[in-house]
Parts: sequence; structure tokens; C-alpha cells
Amino acid sequence: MGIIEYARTSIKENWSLFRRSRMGLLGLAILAFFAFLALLAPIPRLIDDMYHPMVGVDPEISYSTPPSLRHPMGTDFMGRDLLSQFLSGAQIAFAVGITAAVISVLIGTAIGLTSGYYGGKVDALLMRLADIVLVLPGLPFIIVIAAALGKMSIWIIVLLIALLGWPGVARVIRAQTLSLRERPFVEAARVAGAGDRRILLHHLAPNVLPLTFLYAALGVSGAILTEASLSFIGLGDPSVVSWGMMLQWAFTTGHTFRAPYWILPPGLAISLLSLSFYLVGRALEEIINPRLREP
Amino acid sequence: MSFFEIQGLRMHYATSRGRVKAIRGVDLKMDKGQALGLAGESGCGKTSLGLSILRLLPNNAHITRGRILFHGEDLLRKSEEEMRRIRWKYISMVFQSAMNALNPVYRVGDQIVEAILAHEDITKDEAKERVSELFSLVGLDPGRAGQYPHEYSGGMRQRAVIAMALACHPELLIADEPTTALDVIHQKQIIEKMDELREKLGMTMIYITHDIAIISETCDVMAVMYGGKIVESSKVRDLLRRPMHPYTQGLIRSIPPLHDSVGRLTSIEGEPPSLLSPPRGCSFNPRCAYSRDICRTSEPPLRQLNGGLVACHFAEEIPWP
Amino acid sequence: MYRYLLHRILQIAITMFLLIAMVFILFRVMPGDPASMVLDPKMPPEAKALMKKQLGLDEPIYSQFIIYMKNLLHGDLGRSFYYGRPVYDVIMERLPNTILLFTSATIISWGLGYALGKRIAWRRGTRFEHALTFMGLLFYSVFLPWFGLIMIWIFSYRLGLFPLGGMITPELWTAGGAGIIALVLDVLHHLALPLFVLTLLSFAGAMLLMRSSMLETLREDYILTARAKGLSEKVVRDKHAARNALLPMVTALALSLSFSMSGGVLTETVFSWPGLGKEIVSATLNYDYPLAQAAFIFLAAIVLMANLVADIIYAYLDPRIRY
Amino acid sequence: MALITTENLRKVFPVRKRLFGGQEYVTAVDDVSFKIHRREVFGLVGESGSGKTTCGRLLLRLLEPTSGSIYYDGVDITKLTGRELLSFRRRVQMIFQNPYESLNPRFTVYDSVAEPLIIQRIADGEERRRRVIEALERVRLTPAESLLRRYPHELSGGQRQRVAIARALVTEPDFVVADEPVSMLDVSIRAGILNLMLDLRDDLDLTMLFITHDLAVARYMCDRIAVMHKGRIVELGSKEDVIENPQHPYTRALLSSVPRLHSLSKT
Repeated sequence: MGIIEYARTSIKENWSLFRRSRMGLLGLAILAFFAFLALLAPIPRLIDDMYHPMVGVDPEISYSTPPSLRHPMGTDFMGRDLLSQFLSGAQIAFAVGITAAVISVLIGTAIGLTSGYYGGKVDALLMRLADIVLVLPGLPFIIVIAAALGKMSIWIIVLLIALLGWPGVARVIRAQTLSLRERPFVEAARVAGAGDRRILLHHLAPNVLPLTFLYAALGVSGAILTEASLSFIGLGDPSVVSWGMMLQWAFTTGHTFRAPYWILPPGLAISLLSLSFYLVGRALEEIINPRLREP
Repeated sequence: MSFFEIQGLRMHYATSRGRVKAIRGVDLKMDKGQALGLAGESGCGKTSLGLSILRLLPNNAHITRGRILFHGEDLLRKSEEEMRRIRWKYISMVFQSAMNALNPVYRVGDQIVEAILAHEDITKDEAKERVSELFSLVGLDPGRAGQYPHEYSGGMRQRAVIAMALACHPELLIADEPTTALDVIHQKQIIEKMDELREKLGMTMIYITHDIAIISETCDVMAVMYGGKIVESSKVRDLLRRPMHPYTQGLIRSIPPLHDSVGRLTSIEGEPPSLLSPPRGCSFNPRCAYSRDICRTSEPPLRQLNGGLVACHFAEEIPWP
Repeated sequence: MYRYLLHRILQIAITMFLLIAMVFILFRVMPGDPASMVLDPKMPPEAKALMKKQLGLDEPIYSQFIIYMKNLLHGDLGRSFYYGRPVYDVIMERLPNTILLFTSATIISWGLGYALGKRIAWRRGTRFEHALTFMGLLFYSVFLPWFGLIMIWIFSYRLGLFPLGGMITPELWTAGGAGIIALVLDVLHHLALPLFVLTLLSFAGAMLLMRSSMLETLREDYILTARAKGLSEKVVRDKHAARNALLPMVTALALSLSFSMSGGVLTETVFSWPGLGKEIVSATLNYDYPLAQAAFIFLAAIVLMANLVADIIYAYLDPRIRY
Repeated sequence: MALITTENLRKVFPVRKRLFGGQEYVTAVDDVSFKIHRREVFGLVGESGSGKTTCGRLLLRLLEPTSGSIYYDGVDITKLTGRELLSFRRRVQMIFQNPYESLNPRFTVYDSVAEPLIIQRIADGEERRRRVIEALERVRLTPAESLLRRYPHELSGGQRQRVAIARALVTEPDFVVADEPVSMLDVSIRAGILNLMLDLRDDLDLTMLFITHDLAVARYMCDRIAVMHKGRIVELGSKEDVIENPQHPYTRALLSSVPRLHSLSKT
């Protein structure tokens, strides 16, 4: 019984259900659009050095300009091209969002499965830990860590987001595991002589997989928003150009009310991309939880 | 004019996989004070029929044809508000999983008071007084009316649900598998209680169950549903003495008796039909030992035979036992 | 139930203790001179030495922690480098402002989320439901600081309807003579826009939660029974369905409080609202470590308190909880 | 000689722990001793909560008894570990109440039936496939090949229960615990499953523990019947004795509560 084979059949079946959700399709379309932009990100700097999102400066401009032929989205306060920054932002958003979500979902699933399956002291310990992390106010926590560290890198940010994100996943997976564990097919496997390893990997894991996917989709949105917030308040990684960073530059150089061409696109992009993952997540949720589905 | 009558009722659920034709033309007639047992397997449409009468079907259910006449008036033509007044006051119901029919966050007594006050212009104290009477009636300690459902045992909850169903002295009571979740000893007590109350209050009752034995102990008339239709109905005594439809016969043959030893039970081959795409002709034909060509093409009508009704082309020729 | 609450209070106290310990360790084990994290760089060397001794910085870490806890319990959180005042005083000034914004936004968005969530679930499949659900998701994913800036731009900068930021008009307060009503109105005037933004973003979460909780509840048999009893649609919806759907929502929302707090920090920053959230950001940017630590501890305390309140509400709402 | 002997079997479950108080316990099985002979169908009858299901699970070592011993073929199985436990598992199997739940929804029919063979490392490759098909044919699921790649939700209730039985019998066990195997099934297909189980008992020389709440089914299936009440066996005897001549008041109450198909007995 391969998980791959199961995945193949379940994707085929679920796609037909997913297709019926208009919001899910809209989310997928937005997501595909931004993924396409992220793929385009390296192109501008290949055309000309002045289009490098971080160090490229238009030699003829040293202030912010509105969109023009040369700079289709305008330039920032130093004369850097906003379009290439915007494309770089798309790349960063996907990288941060997906990595953070995948890490936290993996940790959460592993802990949830262990906790739910073994129960007892292991469970009590892990869940107390989850409770503590769960009530941590996320953003303030990352801020104090930033204060203690002095400087941030994008990978530390990803790691912190992931470390704050797992308890929610772990709780849901644990609850699911608890109910699965009592299902007769697990007992049937035990009668056949299956050990813990087999039960966890072959019987429980495939059955919590859909939930894992759902939480991964929702986690991406959260991670994108958190990274943007950190960059916006000036605690992001100064060596990468993200959408939040673009907004922070506009904000701190006093362009907030003067340069809509600069302010609007990154904020809109953050919101739309995180919306797209929520839409996809919601459509997945209706597939996974038939009780929510419209008859 | 009969007390209660269903004529040519058809209903389907619109689902993503297509139309589930849950009720495919049901006719039923009841006199006042009668107890009707509605037998059939899961998914044959008997619960849908109960819900149709009270018009409590989910939104994806569509009644496409037929009439439900109560005192000669068609319930399907009533406005939502008129229907609301009929519910519980005239027709009430005991649900399948009575265990969950009580709202966990309210006291049991209050939930009954609520039903009374929705229909009758009496004071809250009078309603509470009635709850005490109802509790004694169904054999519950009236002192427990102030407790929450989770403080009751399964059997007690069942009694409370019955007390609630009787709160407004309805003329017609629909009981949908009221004892399936209970142990036999409790089941016996509840069934006897309901029987006693029905006699005492002169209620008419529809008893929906898959257990023919329960029907044989409590009902006057019995109808057997299969594939969304009634395939046979008559007086319980007649029907059990000489079942005419091959499905009814098979059902009775496949139940092991408690006291007589049988050599071997005969089972009905195959599986109940899918209501998504019911078989052409007689819906029982794929499982029927007597099936011939006509059974696969033409649907047998429910017709008079030996004082009962049966929907089978060859009912006269099929032997019993 | 008292036992249950006692249990929860104990749990919260332990969590709080662990959080403080974590922050303490974090700031001591980070690379660099631990003293520089705690002591004001502007302080004269003699005073520094004295402080070092007072804070026990020359002693092993566990006794440092004991001293730290002792000081904390006495309200001694050190001095803010930036303000040059005791951290405790700064915190106490900011705390009520944060509580004002956070609690009012939380209450309004819960109320709104509850009222709308139950309605859209009840009218499942209608255009009304689709529109509101979509709108909810839209607000849920909007990037708050950016949205806040745009609101300021439109309503304050362009239309001049609200102040650009802050919590009060200083002239009004220093000049004297303004009546209490005028002062309250001034605060409300400043509160309106940040409150609106924070509410708009958190009501959606509550609404969507209420919607799914309600959809689950509507499948319960007691809902069918309530309808069969001939109760009016409104009674079935509000008294039977929504009342029960509230239970899982209280739990879920208690957990999402920390999420709202993140939104609160951003709102305060964008609207220059003089609260703990704005303070933690600026303290971090100013390398004002004692203030940043303390602001975090108090923000966490607010979230924990809100969780406790949610627990009490839950225990009150669910008769099955009688521990 | 008896295949299975239990002596003073007892199982106590801890129930909710109080914060400052002690632990509360409930006794599910209380001092139960019986023997099951080879090729016998032994019925365990009782209401929900009587301990009959716990008892079945104890016999298969799905639960550890609090005290008492269980001898299987003369060996005390409560002390088995590791390899010995695995080979014990090969000789015993279980059929569950709910066929909708006892098959992993993510497993195909082939995966489900083959799993015991994989775990026990009996046969692989073509041989494994042959055994799976043979097991499916034995429970009269034909043509077996066409079912191999189906998932449980594509099968009817009766088919699922047959797959579950095929899975239980694929390792050719000596002893099977059947826990209410027909109570979730429609009346019209129950008899088919019951008959199948009786046939398999004859063909494969099985010994069976048949757990049910339905006295009529017990009478049809079993050779001897034990009536359980509140964790104890209150009456044990041949099916005729227990049903026609009950001694214990509880058995009498149970029997008199069973609804009867009145007019049928006359025909």
C-alpha cells in the first residue's frame, strides 16, 4: 500500500469535488498568477543591472517616480525599479510561506500523531508544551526574539513562524488521531499482528494526511502575513526585498500619502496571495469535512 | 374522508451524484386510533417518509408529486406558519436517535415547557404542572425535570423524549426507530409504555422500524417499504400469517426464531437497490427468485389481494410457506 | 466548576512563569555581554558596577533569575534606556491604552462575528451567504498595516474626518478647562479609526468560525426536534442552534486571542496608539531591552487573562462542565 | 480438550481522574472462567456494557487482563511477548461489528486482505495474490479479481463484511472472535453472513467465540451460550438449556423482553 498510489487516486477524486467550489478555483487562479510572477523574478536583473531589486539604481533618477515605460511600476526613493522589487517580493512570499508552513505542519503532524497515539505522559507533556506556545502572542514574541538577536535573517524568521505555528496543527491532528485510534480498523490491524510503527505509518498517517494539507494551505497565508508584518515594522531581513520591506521603505521615507503607485501594489499583493491560500484551504476543508459541504 | 392519507407521494434528494429518489410513489391510508408499523431496511425511504409528513426535510429534498391529507387537508399546501402550528400540536414525532434529540444545554423540563408554550396559551407554571404529569405518565420521577440531559441514562432520555412528544396531546405520533439504541429490557419497557399510552390517549401512531417482531407486538396494520415504495400492506396478523410479496417472505424467512430451531435460514441474495438509479420495473426483481421478463420492464402497481395490498405481478402464484 | 477554574488559574500561572523564564534566559544567553542587554549604556561606570551587583550579574544564572523574579514581583522592571524612567511606570501608562483598544475591538468583533456567522450559516447556499463569506475571507487575509495606512490616507489625510494618529489632542488636555465629556469624546475620536480597522480584521475570523460551528450544530438531532416542536425559525436559530454553536466558538476564539494581539501590535504601530504594542516595536528598534522584555510579558499577560475570561464564559455556558 | 480456558479473568478500567482526588475504576469483567472446546461456537450474550466485548478482546490480548489467566492450547497467553505473541496472532483472528469501520478507508480490498500475510511474512508476490483471491472466493466474493482494487466505500455493507471475514481467515487461524458481526447489517443480508460463517466453521475447522446481544442469533449460531451481566457470567449451558430452561432470573428477564414474531410460530 503506497501512500503515492493513494495520493494519486485521492487527488483524482478530490479534484472533481474541488472543481465545484468557485471560491476555491478563484484562489487557485490567484495563486497561479503570483507563482508565475515569482518565476519571472530573476528576469529583470538579467536585462540590466539597474533592474536589480536590491542594489540596482537608475543612474538618471535619485528619487521616487511614478510608472513610466522604463519603470512600469515606478521607482523608489533611491531610483530603484519597483517592478523588479515587486517580482522579488512574490518570490520571497512563496519561499517564506511555503517553507514555514511545511515545517510547522510536519512538526505539528509528527507531534499530533505521537501524542494522540501513545497518549499518557508523552501526550500530557507535548500538549502542555503546545498550550504554552499556543497562547504566546506570536508577533510580539518574534519581536522580542529579534530584540535579543539583534539582527534577523529570513531563515530565522521562517523558523520562528514555523515554531509558533505547529501547536494548532498538532492539536487537530492529535484529536483526529485519538478518534482514529479507537476505530476498529486500527484494532483489526493489531489483531493481524501489526506493531506501533505499522499502525502509525500505514493506518493513521494516511488518514490524517488530508488535514495536514488543509493546515499547510492555511499556514502559508499566516506565514506570508507574519513575514510582511515583521518587515513592515523594520525587523525583517535587510538583505532581501519582500513586499513588506517595500512598504516599510515607503513608510519610513515619508511616501505613504504621496506615492500610491508604490504603496498599493505590495499591500494588495500580500492580501491577495494570502487570500488565495485561504480560499484554497476553505475549499479543501469542505472536501475533508463533509459536514460543512452543501448537500 | 379518512383521518390521514398519503396519495402518490414522490420525493428526491438533489445530491452531487444525482437525484436520490427516496420516495417513489407512496400511498397510505390510516384511520383514527390505528397503529401502523412501517417496516423496511436502512435507506429504503421510511425515515424520509416520516420527515415528509411534518415537512422537516432538508433543503435539498424536493417533493415533486402527491398529497399528504390530514383531516382532508393537504399539508403540502399549508404555509410555513400554518405548518408550524400543526407540528407537535397535532402531529408530533419521536426521532431515531432520541439520545440526541434533547438539547444538551437546557434542562429537560424546560425543553418540554417550551414546546407547550409554543402552542398553547397557558402560563409557565401550568406548563410545568403538565410536565410533571407527563413525567409520571411515562414513568419518570417528576423531580428530575430540572436536570440536564447528560444527567439522564439512555432509557430515561428515551422516556423524556416520549413525554415531550406527548406534551400537546397530538392526534398523530410518528415514532422513528424509538428503541434501536436501547437494550432489549429497556426496549420492552418503552414499547409497552407507548402501547399503553396510545390506548389511553386514543392516539394514532406510525411506528417506523426495521424490526418486524416489534411491529407484530404493537401494531394493527403493517406496511413494508422497499426501494422507496410500499410493496405490501395489510393487517399485521394477516401479513405475518401469509406474506404475499417475495421480499416480505424473504425478510420473515431470514429472521432466526428464538424458540423453534430451524435447520437453516434462507437469506435474500444480493443487496438493497440504490435509490440513485433504481432498477427498472419491480425494484425487487434483481433479488427475486420468481422474477420474469415482465418484472424487469413493468412496475407492478399496489393492488388489492386477500384483504391486503401487494405490489407484485405474481403474488397469487407465489406459495407460502 | 470552581475547581475547574482553580485548575485553569494554576495552569495560567505556570504558563506565565515559564514565559518569563524563557524571556529571561533568551536575553542572558544571547551572544554579547549580557550586562549590555540589561544596563543602560549611557550610565556612568560606577553606577553600572552598583547596578551589576544589585542585579546579581556577577552571580550564576539561577540566582540571577531569583533576583529577577523578586524584582519583578516588587514591580521593579529596571530602567528604560530610551525614556530614562522606570520601565514599570512606562508600562503602567501604556497598559490601559492597549486594554482599551484590544478589549473593545475583541468584544465588538466577537459580537459582530456571532451575529453574522449564525445568519450566514442559517441561510446556507444563498447569495447573501456567499457574499459575506467571501468578504469575511477578504478581510481575514488583508494585510493590516497596509490597510490601516490606506484608511488613514482616505479618512484622515484626504477627508480629515479623523486624527492622523495618537490617542489624544495634547493641547486640549494641557490647556485645561475642557470638560470630562470633551476629553472622552477626544479619545473616542482618536479611537474610532484604529478600532474600526482592528475590528474589521478580527470579526471575519469570528464570523467564519461561527459559521462552521453553526453548520455542524444544524445537523444535530435536537435542531430537527426543535423545528418539529413547531418553534419559530428565529427561536430554533437563536435559542437552539446558535447557543450550542457558541460553545466550540468560545474555545476556538480563546485560542485565537494571541492572533488578535498580533493585529493589535500592528494597529498601534500604524496609528501611533500609545500602547504596549507600539512600545514593544519601538523599544526593539531602539535597543531598549528592559522595556521590550517587560512589554512582552505584559502583552502575554493580557492574552492569558483574556483566555481565562473565555474559560469562565465557557464553563458558564456549558452545563456539562461541573468539575 | 478445550482450546481456550480462562480462569478468574478480571479487567478493571480506570475512568476519569479527579484533580485532587484519587482514581475511579470500573470493573468490566469480573471473575470470569469458562472453556471453549475445539470446533465449538461459543456464544457470549449480554446487553451493552455487560463486559462481553471486553472479554473477547482479552482473549486476543488486545487488552491486558488485570488478573486471571487465559490458556490457549495449554499455553498461558497473558505472558507471551515478541515473536511468540506474533505467532499467537497468526492463529487467532477477529471479525468486527461495523464493516464500515473495520476496514481502513485508505486501503483497497487487496491491501486489507493481504495485510495479515505481510505482517506475518507468509507468502509474497504471486503466492500472496493467490492467497488473497482464494480468501475472497471462500467468502463468495466473485469474481475476486474485479474487487481487488476497490476501496471500502465502493462496496455495499454485505460485501464489506465479507471482505473483513476474508481478511480474518487469510492466515488460516484456528480461533476467531466474532463481535456482533451482523448487528450493523440490514436484516435481509444478515442470514447470508450467518450462514457463511457456519459453513466456514465446518470447512476450516474453526473454533469461534460469537458475541451478540441477540438471543435468537445466538441460538442459531452457537453450541453453548454464556449469559453475561455486569461483568459476570450468570448462566452457562447448551443453547437449548439456556433458552428453553433458563435458571438465572436475569436470563429469564432477557428472554421475556425479546419481541416475538407472534403469528409466525403458528405456521
